[in-house]
Amino acid sequence: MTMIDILLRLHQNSYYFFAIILFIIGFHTMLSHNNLIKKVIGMNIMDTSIFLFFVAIGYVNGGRAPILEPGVPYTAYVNPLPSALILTGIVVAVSVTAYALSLIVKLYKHYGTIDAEEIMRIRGGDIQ
Amino acid sequence: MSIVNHFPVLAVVVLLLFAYLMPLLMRWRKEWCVPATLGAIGFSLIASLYMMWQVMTTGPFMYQMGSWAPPWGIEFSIDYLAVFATMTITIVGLIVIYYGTQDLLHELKEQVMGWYYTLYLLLMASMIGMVLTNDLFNMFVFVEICAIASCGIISIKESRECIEAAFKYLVLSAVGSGCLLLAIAMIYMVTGHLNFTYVAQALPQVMDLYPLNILVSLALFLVGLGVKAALFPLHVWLPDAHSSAPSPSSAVLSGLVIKVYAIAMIKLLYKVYPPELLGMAPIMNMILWMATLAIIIGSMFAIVQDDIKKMLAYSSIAQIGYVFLGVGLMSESALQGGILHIFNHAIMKSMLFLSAGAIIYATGTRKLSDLKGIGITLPVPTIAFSLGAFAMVGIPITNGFISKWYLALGSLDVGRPFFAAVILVSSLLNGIYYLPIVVNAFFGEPEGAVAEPRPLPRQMVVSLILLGSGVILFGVFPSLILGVVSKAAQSLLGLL
Amino acid sequence: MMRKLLVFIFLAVIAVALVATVLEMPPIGDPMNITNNEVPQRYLEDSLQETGALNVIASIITDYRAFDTLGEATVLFVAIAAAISNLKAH
Amino acid sequence: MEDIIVRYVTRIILPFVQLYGLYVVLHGHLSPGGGFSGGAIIGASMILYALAFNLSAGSKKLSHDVSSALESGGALLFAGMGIFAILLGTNFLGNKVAGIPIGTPGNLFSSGAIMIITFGVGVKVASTMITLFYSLIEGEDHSHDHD
Repeated sequence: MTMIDILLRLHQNSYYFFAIILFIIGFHTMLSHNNLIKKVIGMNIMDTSIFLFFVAIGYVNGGRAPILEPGVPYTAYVNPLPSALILTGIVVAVSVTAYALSLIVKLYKHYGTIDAEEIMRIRGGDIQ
Repeated sequence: MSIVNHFPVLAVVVLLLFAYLMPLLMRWRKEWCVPATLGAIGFSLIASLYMMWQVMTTGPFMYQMGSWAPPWGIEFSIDYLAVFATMTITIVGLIVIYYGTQDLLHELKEQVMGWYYTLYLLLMASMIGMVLTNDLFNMFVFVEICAIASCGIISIKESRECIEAAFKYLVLSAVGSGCLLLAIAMIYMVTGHLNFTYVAQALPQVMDLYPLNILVSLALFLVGLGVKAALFPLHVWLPDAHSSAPSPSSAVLSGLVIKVYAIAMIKLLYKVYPPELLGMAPIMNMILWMATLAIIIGSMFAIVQDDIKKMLAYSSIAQIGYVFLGVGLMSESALQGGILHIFNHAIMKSMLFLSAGAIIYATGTRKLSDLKGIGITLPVPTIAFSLGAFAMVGIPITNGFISKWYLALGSLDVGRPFFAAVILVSSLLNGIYYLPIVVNAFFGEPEGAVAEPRPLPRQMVVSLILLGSGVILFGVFPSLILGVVSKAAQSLLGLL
Repeated sequence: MMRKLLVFIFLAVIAVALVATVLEMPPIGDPMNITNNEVPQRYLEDSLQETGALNVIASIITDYRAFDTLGEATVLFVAIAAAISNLKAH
Repeated sequence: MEDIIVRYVTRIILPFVQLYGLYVVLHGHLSPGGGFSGGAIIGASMILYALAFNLSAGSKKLSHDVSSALESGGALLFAGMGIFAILLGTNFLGNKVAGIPIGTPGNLFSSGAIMIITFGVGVKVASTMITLFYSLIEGEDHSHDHD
């Protein structure tokens, strides 16, 4: 594959490509930040990128949203299955976020900081 | 249509229903919480035993949600592996929560007791759903419930270590879930199906068109489920989480939860991905090496621990390695050994954690070096602990011996005696860290709190005796469980 | 510094693998894609007779795949149980 | 917060927001939306009320007991519809096949179990949002909530 082919291919599948980029950004946020809230934000970016990826699978060129109208003949609709699945996925991500935030509230109360390294330091100190 | 036809779904839904009812009960009928929990899990146990009987007599069957045929609706597949896993989950879960009704009283605050039962029921329901389901996305949903519920039963305890451990576990398993969802998206993109059976039919046809997609999805599944199952390089969350949690939580997390993800992995590897693909990439070899490292390194870490629960947690990392060793060897006896080890380790490890919990309850100490002479003052938990230790080492007449025997046989079958040697070495390592504790406990001079322990409640003693007799029973009569295990292994390998 | 470099290498490896996968994926929006098989076709054509809902997505999440949605409601429930038990316990 | 403009505007738009949320829930089977989006709108309206006025005023409108009962109730309604289908003689969560009348497509009261399930999910999501908001914001201060 030449460079031009690769670029054309990425252009054609740009949603997938940018979803992957977002995934990497989210992962990077999770790995490189010590602030726990930022970790949770990174987690959300990651999840959102996967939702974008999944919903993009269901698109059909020229398709409409799958809301039928009685009496109107069948036209092109997008694939409804990925959208329906991602509705579930979004709720899952929201639940995890809510629970993670409640844990951060408690962590702040116990350690007085939301910095991961600081917490590690305090823990290491009181165990030995 | 009688109610028994709906046992597959009722085994999950009755647990969910009681979990939904629990907040109402704890507000207005507090004393009903415990019987409701025990009753719901008891119902699931009956349902799973009935399903087991049904599968053993008439063969595997399917249950379609809402009567929608497979590619459109969700279905449960009740096969040998699923009924085996359901039975393990419900039996061990029932015994652990029966123990917990007493133990939790001193570990948790009174106002969160009801929430503990809610989370426990949801955890049980999600585990049963995960092993029964035959749909990729449905599996993801149950994985998520299981992940949050298992963090919940850690963070419910009143200590800052628990919250920190739960947060680490939650973030890592969220990364794992992200990988799972991405893998499901890739599978769906190239096959157009989510049902295991249909995906398995479609994959060989599209394998040449999109090889990279399928391989990356397999790698993502391995990472996603590996994080949750604490497979070796991804195990970093486990020691903290399993050692700081309340004892019943530790028992159920170590005994059941990590195994359930291993079962999901077995289903994906053997039922969904075509064998040609597994030959194309060294996935199975990778799993084998990760398992070997897990067995050796987990045991080594366990040797240096002085905290009883931390030692057990590190030993879990080693034990999940055995399960994956059985998965990776791809021979009938090894797969039997791996699946059997799921059951055996569930009994052994929950018994070890519960007896450790009983010792902590009675004496208040978690330090191994303080437990001299505890066998004289607290015979039941110490004997249970010793039985568990013997089973871990793999001494004959305990059930641990049987599964190690099958694993070793399997590795010899495929001509890889190296892995049999690994099993032998790890048994020695297990002996190094378990046997001195046993010797110390029976031949030491009790002092301090160990000399005058609190008396143990009846529930704790009964649970420990039940689990201990299970260790002996399945060690002396392994054929009780081997029937379904060998059927499961044969059907996974396509020999049935 | 060392850690940053490691993170960078790790992410670069993942990115290259995933982008290479993107190059291989079927094009977005092509009606001939394998995902547009009999599954969405039946959802779109028959859901009106089979479930009576105009919104096909609603008919999928609350009828064809309603068990997923039960799981989803349970995820919300378990999140709230975990969060409240955590906040009350301390 | 003692901001007269925020309070006044909130008081004006709140009924419309809640009505819209209810519309989205009840028309889940006819138009875009459904239990989750509608429930989130209703939940957000209650959160807006609590933020614009104060927290105790908000919890007076919807006590912890009620929101907890609604939460369990929504989920129980959903699972109950599934069990109901079993009682009617089909598999769990059957709809038309179980003989639940699906009515004329396009009417408000149509599509059988879908509408009831959507309503249950809407109730569940709304009360979950409110409960999560309160438990996060109250933190340790739940002395009045001991039951």
